[in-house]
Amino acid sequence: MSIEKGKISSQQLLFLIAGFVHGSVLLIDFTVGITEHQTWMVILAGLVITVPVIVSYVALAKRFPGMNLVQINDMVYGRFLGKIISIYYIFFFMMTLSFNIRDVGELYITFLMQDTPFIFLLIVFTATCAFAVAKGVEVLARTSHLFVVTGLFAIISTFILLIDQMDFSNFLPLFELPFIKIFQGIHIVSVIPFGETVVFLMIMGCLNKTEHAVKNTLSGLLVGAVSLFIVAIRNTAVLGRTQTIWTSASFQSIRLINIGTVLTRMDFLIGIAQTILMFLKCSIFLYVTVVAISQLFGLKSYLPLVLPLAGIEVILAATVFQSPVDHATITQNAGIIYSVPLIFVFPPLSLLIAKIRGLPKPERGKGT
Amino acid sequence: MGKKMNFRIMKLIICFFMLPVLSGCLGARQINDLEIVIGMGVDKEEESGNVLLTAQVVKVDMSGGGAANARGGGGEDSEGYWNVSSKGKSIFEAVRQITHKTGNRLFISHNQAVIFGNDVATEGLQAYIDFFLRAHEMRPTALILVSEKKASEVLDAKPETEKYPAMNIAKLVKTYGFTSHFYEVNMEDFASCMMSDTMAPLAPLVSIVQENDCKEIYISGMAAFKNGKMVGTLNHDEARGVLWVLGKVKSGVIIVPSPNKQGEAILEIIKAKSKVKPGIKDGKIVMHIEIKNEVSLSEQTTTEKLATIEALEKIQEATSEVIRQEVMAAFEKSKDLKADIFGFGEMLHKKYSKEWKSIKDNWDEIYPTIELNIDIESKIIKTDLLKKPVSQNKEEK
Amino acid sequence: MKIIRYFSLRNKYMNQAEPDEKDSEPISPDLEKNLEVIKGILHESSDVTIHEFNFGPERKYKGALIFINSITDKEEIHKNILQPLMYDVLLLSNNMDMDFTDIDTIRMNLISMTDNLKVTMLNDLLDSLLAGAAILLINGSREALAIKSIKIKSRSIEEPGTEAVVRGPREGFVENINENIALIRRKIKDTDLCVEKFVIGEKSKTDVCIVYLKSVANPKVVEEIRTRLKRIKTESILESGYIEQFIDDNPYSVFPTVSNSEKPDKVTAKILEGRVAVLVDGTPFVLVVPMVFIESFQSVEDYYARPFFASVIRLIRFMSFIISTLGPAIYVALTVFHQELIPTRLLISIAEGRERVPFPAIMEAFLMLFAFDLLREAGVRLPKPVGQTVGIVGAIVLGEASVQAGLISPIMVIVVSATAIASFAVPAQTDSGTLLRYLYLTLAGIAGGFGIILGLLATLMHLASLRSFGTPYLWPVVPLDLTGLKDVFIRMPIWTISKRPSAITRHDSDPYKQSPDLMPSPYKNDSDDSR
Amino acid sequence: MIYLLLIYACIFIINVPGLVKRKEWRELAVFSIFYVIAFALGLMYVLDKPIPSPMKGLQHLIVDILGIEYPQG
Repeated sequence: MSIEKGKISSQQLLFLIAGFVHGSVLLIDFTVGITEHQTWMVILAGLVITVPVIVSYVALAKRFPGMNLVQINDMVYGRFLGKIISIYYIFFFMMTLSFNIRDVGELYITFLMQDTPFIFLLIVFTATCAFAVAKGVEVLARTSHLFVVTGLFAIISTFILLIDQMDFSNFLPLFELPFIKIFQGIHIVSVIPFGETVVFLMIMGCLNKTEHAVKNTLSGLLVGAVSLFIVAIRNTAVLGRTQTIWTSASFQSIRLINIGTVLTRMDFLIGIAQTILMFLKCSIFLYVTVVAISQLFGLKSYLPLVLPLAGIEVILAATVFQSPVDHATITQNAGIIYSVPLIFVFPPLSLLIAKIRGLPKPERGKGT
Repeated sequence: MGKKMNFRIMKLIICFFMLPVLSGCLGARQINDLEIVIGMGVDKEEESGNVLLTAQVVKVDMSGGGAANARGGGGEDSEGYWNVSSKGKSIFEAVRQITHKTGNRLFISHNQAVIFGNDVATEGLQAYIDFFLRAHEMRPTALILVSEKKASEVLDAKPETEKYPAMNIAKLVKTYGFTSHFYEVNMEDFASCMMSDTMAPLAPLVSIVQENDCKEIYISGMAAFKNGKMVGTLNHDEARGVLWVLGKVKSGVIIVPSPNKQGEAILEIIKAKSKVKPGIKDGKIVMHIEIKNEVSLSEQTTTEKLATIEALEKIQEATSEVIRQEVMAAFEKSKDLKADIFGFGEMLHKKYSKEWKSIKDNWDEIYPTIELNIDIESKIIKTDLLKKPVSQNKEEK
Repeated sequence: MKIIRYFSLRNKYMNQAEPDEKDSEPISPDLEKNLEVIKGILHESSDVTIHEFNFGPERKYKGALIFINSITDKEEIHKNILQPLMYDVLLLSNNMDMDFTDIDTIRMNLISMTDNLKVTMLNDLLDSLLAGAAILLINGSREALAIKSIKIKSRSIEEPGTEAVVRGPREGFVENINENIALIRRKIKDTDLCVEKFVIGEKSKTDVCIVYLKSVANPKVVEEIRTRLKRIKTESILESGYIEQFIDDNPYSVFPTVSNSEKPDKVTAKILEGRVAVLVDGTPFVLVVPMVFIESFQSVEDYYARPFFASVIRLIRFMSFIISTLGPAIYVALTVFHQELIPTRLLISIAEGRERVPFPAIMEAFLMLFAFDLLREAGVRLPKPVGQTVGIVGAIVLGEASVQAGLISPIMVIVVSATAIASFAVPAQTDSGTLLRYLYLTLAGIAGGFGIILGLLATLMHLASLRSFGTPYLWPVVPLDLTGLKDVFIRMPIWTISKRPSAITRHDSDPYKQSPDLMPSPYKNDSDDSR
Repeated sequence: MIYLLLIYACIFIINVPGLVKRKEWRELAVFSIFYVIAFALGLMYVLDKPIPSPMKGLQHLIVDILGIEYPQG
């Protein structure tokens, strides 16, 4: 008996995943600091690594139709151990949600609106996400294709506008960086944009038809990955060496658009597109956290928990880091290491155990 | 489930709209309390050694009411701008010091150009450029210029056709294509050149020409920098040599002696492309530079009939020769300035990254030993309206 | 205190049984007694005529005729009721021994009007009397005869005031419900067209009819409307607006989920698409349910004009809705929060314009918007000629004088007048447009561009969750139905739109309304003699 | 301070009457747990008390104790 009654079609799942991965278009700047002009390679490698993992997510969800992650954990790992793993997941959801909300705040604090108080931006943004979550996952799924279209339009239009300033020789010293940096880059990319799709294990429960869920999930992932790839190429081609010194490389390359006296100040429009995409991502994260917690406590509906959790997330986002530098360094080291087991180990493991124990047995299905 | 769901969402909506109202309008800045800065000049005070910053601020005239009469109003009493200046240990401190005079903070997002004084340039720009890259209001597409003497003088020169000097400077630089004796360098280009340890960034050089009582601005060439310090200047021809190599020549005039050596043929550059391929042959660095350009005969002072195939071919060789001289002049100048203004170092780095590790440390010694092999192919594509010159001497008719 | 009284009132009203019969005693055979009772109930109102007469052979039978002369057709009553009773009966051969005390014999042989029914209870008699029937009472019979002879002068069919059209039929609905149904019947001559009648309102007893095509309309929607109409227990229904608010899907939403129109061709087009029309007696405005957000951007004329022009006009309509809601908000956000986005020269001229304006930008915007709404309302309320002058004079004087006096900056006047013009382009959404305009302006004043974005996202989420009688409100765009998209942002040529809107029509009906290959092309007969 | 109280009063009004009317005691209990946590965090933030950031703890755990770390470029 899962909490979420809403049903989403697998095509909507495609757009949800594409919009979700789009959400972190500005975030690959983490890796730009480390893997200067080889970011595009790192993205491809990251994609290749996460594809099998995501296929395992879909297989797990298909094996337990109509059940979200917390219920699956309970069934596979038994009551006690399942609860602990679920709490670990919930911690991951809450932390990543606070990172994303903080990213939106930082985007506005450093680039667009400098002297508004930080906490005010977070409150208003989280309130909107809470409002969207209160409407239910169906509404988010139905409108997700609009978000994906805006995202793609923003990325492709900036790419075209910057073509004449692109100097493709910036890619040239191909394999120059030491392998440890490349490995860290791949690790970051495979966790932040792609690995976070582990949250969809919570949402895949309410798929009405699951026959080509795998195809849709992968194509959604592909759309997200292609847009990240385009942004990486654009940044490296336009900025070349100076890519590493800016806090956000893609934002800086957008500020360089200068065609005629009209199309010069595009950074605000791209900031808007970025906020819209982050809205989708944060709403999905908030929805997932709320459903996971209410499923853990065995509630009938997740609605009462939306606002208190939003309150917690706002304060968490405001206090988790002091500055963008703090944010970048910690996420690049501890942030991605602690989420490795969640993304790469537990889902395939529970799939394996489910296969061995031949779950889901109907009679023993005593999920909460 | 539906009924109370709606009711709860309704309350949620009210709460959502309640939130922002509580916090009032923070971070709002009305247009009137904005000091719109359109040009900045950075100088160094000799005695105290701290930074003298002059900011050209738009003076919104008080007559108000629509832009039409504003222009009229601006004419008679004083210019529409005001050069405010202040001192400080760093640029940011100087920017904030200005608020003692103007009352509200400088709004530097519309800054067209940053002009560095000669003393600041020679001392080294690292210390000064950081603010202009880091400030969130600063556009990376703002232009960088170096003034021969003091930057504040450049901002004071009152232009004839344009209302604000800074706008005038920006227009001068942006329309470099007509003569291509220098090229537009914005903040980001300058920063990327400064970052690479072998490249020598260039910036247009502004000088003031005193002509019958009023001062006029004149871009007299480019200034070359080596790790942030200005090491020398290039005149127009040398600067154009660099442009030929970088392929940034848009248009311009080439004066070539006519085949029979009495008078010249003047050609207009229509299009120019260049391709540079670095090569290392038995330890010696050779730069193959291939320049293709199209020119048109726009004037001739000789009376010779140039519109024949042989004459045109001879002129084409002569143009290639002139271009070669310009490029070699630029190369010679960069050799004695010991500054890699063409960016050969970066090209080598990209192509031969392994050998580059060894060359990189003693690049200053290796750079003069580089050998250029330039092949130029110029084509005369049209001779405009005239086929034959008006005054043709008798024997050749 | 108020809340408790509200709850007690609600409970009393909820569990009230069907309204009990007032005085439902039967009609007595004695004519005099009946007349006394009826006179008592009708308190001798002046427009009720009671005419007693004798009839039948040797005038021995006594009868009485009661009718309200203001709403009935007197000539018809005299010609078709009184005359046969009082005179023609004598022409019959007097040997016919008809028992004139039996109402049926009179109904069968004498009355020549068709629409009559026998009435036995007194309150039915009164109902039909008030509904415009003439009541015939016979001394000695327990039943009375109610003969429908209503005749109310109704307005002639004119061009509707609200929806003027350049091309297309000029006729509009009128107040009389029967004529409205006639207008629809004339356009859909199909046996499938069903008309169901309801009487709503204790006092007003207004006729409400729902009209739909049985083969196409979604039975669940029709059922839903019936239940909602039956649930309305109110005293009076004077205009379709009452019904609209009673059967609304989301009472708390700013956006209308029930569309109304005055043009028969628009309503018939919607009925043919599977929607249900609700006609209310006494108002030319017909409701059509379910409504989709895109409908307010589609005008009837789009389908009569050629596709390219119609598509451009529709895109302009979308643009104008965006300008009308976001115009002032974006201007305020740009000038107050994000000055770096404005090109330099424009920024300088705005600064010059705003030099002498005392208010902050958001106060200035509110003032101008309030003035504009005031002007629009004044223009509508005043009689036609004066209204227009108020509109024009107000706009010019207010705009110019306030700029001269330095209260408002010239650019703000331009922005607000552009918003004003834009808001007229989408008539169906003017009410929600105005509210949204104020909402976004507040958000822009508080959080600038960020506020506007979040406001837009919240509105999108609210719209996406709205449902109008089961159909998602943003139907072709949010649940993304590609065939439906043909007629949304642009209007594809009419021969390509071969399917009915899938979210509205019933699912088991044939989706095609015309054959898909109707591409018009010149007739190429094989004996083509083109040389 | 006033904003904090207003916001949390608003959250209280939105959820609690509905829960009480529908007699969902379990939901009410869980709601009040998180409500108190959120309110406490908000209070600490408004009164500028140092709120320990879990990420700092995690960083300390992973980098110092377990020693897994990428070389700082």
